[in-house]
Amino acid sequence: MIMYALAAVLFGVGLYGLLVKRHLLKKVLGLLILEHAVNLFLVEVGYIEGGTPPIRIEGADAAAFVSNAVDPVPQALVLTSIVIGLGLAMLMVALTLRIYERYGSLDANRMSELKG
Amino acid sequence: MSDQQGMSLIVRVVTRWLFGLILVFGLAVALFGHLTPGGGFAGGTIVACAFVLAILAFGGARGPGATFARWASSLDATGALAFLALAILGYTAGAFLHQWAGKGEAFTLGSTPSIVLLNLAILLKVGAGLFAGFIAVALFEQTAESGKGADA
Amino acid sequence: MLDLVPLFVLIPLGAAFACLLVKKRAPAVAPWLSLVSVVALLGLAIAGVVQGTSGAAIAGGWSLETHLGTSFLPGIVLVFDGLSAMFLLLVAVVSTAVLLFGLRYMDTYDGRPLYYALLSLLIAGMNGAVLAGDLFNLYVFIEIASIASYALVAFGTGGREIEAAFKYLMLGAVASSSILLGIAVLYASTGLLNMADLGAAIAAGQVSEATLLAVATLFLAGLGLKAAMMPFHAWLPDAHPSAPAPISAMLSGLLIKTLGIYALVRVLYVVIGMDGVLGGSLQTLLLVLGCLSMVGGVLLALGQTDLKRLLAYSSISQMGFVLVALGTNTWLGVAAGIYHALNHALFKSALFLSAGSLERLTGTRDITEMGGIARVAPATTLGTVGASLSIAGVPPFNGFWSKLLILIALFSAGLPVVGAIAAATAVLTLVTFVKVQHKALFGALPERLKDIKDVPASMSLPVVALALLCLLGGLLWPLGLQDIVGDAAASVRTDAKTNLAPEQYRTMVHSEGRQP
Amino acid sequence: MTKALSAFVFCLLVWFAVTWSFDLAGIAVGVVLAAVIAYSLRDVELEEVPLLLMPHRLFWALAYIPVLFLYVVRANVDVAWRVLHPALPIRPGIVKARTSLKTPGARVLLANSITLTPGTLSVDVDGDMLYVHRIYVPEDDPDGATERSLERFEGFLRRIFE
Repeated sequence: MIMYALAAVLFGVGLYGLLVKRHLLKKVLGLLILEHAVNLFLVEVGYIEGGTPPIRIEGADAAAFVSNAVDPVPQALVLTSIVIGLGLAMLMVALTLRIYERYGSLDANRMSELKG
Repeated sequence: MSDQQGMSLIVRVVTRWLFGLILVFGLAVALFGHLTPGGGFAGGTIVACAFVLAILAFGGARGPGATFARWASSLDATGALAFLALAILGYTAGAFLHQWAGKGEAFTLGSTPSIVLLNLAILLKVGAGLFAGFIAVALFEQTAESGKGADA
Repeated sequence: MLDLVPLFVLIPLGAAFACLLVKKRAPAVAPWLSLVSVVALLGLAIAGVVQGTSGAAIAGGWSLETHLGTSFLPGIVLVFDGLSAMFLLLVAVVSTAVLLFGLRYMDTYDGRPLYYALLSLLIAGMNGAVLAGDLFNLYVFIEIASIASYALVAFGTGGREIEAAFKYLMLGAVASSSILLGIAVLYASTGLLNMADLGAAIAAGQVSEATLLAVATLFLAGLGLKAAMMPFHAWLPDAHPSAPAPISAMLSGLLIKTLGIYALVRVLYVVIGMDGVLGGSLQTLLLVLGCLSMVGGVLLALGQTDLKRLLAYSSISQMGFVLVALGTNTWLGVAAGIYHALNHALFKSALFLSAGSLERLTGTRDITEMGGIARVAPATTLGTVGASLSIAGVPPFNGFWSKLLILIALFSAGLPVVGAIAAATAVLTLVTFVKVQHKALFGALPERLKDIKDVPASMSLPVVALALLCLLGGLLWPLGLQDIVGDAAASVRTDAKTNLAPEQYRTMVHSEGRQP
Repeated sequence: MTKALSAFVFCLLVWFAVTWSFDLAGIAVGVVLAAVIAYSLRDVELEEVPLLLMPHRLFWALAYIPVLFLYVVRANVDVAWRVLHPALPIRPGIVKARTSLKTPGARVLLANSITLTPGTLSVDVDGDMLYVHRIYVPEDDPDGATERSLERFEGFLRRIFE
């Protein structure tokens, strides 16, 4: 339960950074934290207290393996979602760099070309 | 980046020693991805790290990092196309992405050749893609370029 | 045919990476690579619609024998039914037009192979999202298309473009996280990802009402943002006009429909179930948000003088029409909504392309500075007028039929107030586009525009072709098109109580020998 | 050539250590990988002795490990004594020491050995000069004292690398 709370707290921290902070890099970091909060939640979904890794060792007992192994599906999902997050992060950093090149500042309030 | 001579002697010598180790480890993680934790993505990340280390240590003008930097973008696309080609080869065994290359002895490198090949394609894609992304961000290159790193 | 379904994703994906491969050595090949891939998609999609096949294709099919005695096929389930086929065809048609238009329009931009690569990636993502049979693949393909679209919005690399892309990216990423969270919650409570299995589990009451409410909220927020539903619309009027014109047409014409409307239809009707415990409140929510989008979008559009911005706001308004149609929860409503989404894709992409032509001709996007273009650019004008008549709902065009159907669906579902709002919005849309015509195309030609020539044929032809398709869609509607759209709608919703559509969907997916 | 061969052998050893796969496929893949990596390092101009191909140097390298361990333990005790002493007899500072070692590998290993030993930390290597931070710098002739204390490492390193 406490782990789920951790994911929720991280989600809140990310959302706070994204919405409240004016510095663009802080917004980017907020978004990354938010994404990883979701990833953390997904991992926890498949977690079994005291479970074994979902890798079958040669000659292991099949029934015990099935009941003890941690659910591998969320792990696969998280891996995919991390890859997506990576691409997103790269794009975000590249965009942030471009904004810095153009305005010499990363303050969201100085970006003035789009109003309304 | 090309005018830099790299970092101090200690970093260069240690990189010289470690580069092979990291690279072999990354490739092993990718090649044995069907048997142990790991796979193309994890291996590709490690391989990309090895090359990032090389380019930081030796500078952009020489060493394996510089060579790889020239080819990264093409290799990235090649890896993706190789994956798609392997997936299409699945049609020869019945359907898309089927296991066309047969099966070997269990728990060895050759137990499922098609997965090993797919892992290799992903390794190429992720390794080159990540490295290309690193270079793009480091060099302030075309912004839109890094958008392609997402589909690995 | 079903074996070939993965090709819908594979071909554009291959084209994208082939474009990257030739980026340095033979950049001139890239446009042809994408064009060939899109034409191939068009052929496949037409074949799919004509044959009327439906079923599930499983990519992978690595037969596994579990040690508990059952065998099952892990793999990516791609579902190809009437609704998917409809959207695949739409994606292929609009992308072909957009690519043709871009051949000459993109001349002024740098890094063109990259543009073709990203465009192909966008197409791959949209096709994948339309075909995905499980929620997680839906999410992955939504993300692929979204990331390609973020990069494309920033393609001009001007300050305005990059700001718009940054804003779009931030909001889009939060929406994606919300979708993923919804998937995670559903997985936590059922252990399933396949949409058909999930729908069965939810219909059987395996998920508590509170959980379902949370999931529905997360999906509505995430997919609603992708569909530019009114409280989540803030990114669209910045992002769509900032992209190069062909991309604006792609985003406004296709992206908000495949990622927004299509995904919303699948999730709400097949997974969560509009007849289930939450049906009533979801219906109300869709109607309220739809009305808000309709009215708000058109009022904001009325005040705009920037042509592309005006079109962007009008997209929000038209999405509102689709949402209220979906909110009726009847077969007629769904059919009308899907038909309107298809029509909107045709005329809105035509309008965005012609806005690109006008911008190229006059050097401005401000409609008050244009005027009399009809005299110097007849082909562009023809296409623009056709598309405008269609969006305004003038009788022989397809926009008329779909709006009429939406009104009929609303009134017959006992929602006269919503119907009245929709009718009023339709009138306001007419006013908006009459204003555009009046200011931009007709009236006095300003002195500085006396000498301009019409855009090259490769730019005016796609616009005219799309406008012609709008007319054709309207004329063919009574003569058979209604059956095809009706079938598409029937893949998620029928009115016959004995044979509910979501169950058909489940049967179809499960008939492939796949055990949940 | 010997340099490349050394890299090849090293990579192959790492490959077998990581994968522990001695069937035909495993060996073949390992050999190919090691060859490619050794080739890719060809234009990195660093003087280096093909350590793995010379048994006597390998012997000294292995012998160096316990010796270094001994020095590290001794230095640990020394630092612990200084920390626990009520008067806190520390006198930190950076000193400059000339090393007689010639090859880059030997210099780097020397610098790293110094860093590994508690109480001393190599800050930089510049040519044949080492900049070392010490926890207690002797008052008379600090550089000379440091150079003398380096000599105990240098003997081994010279046998390994030169």
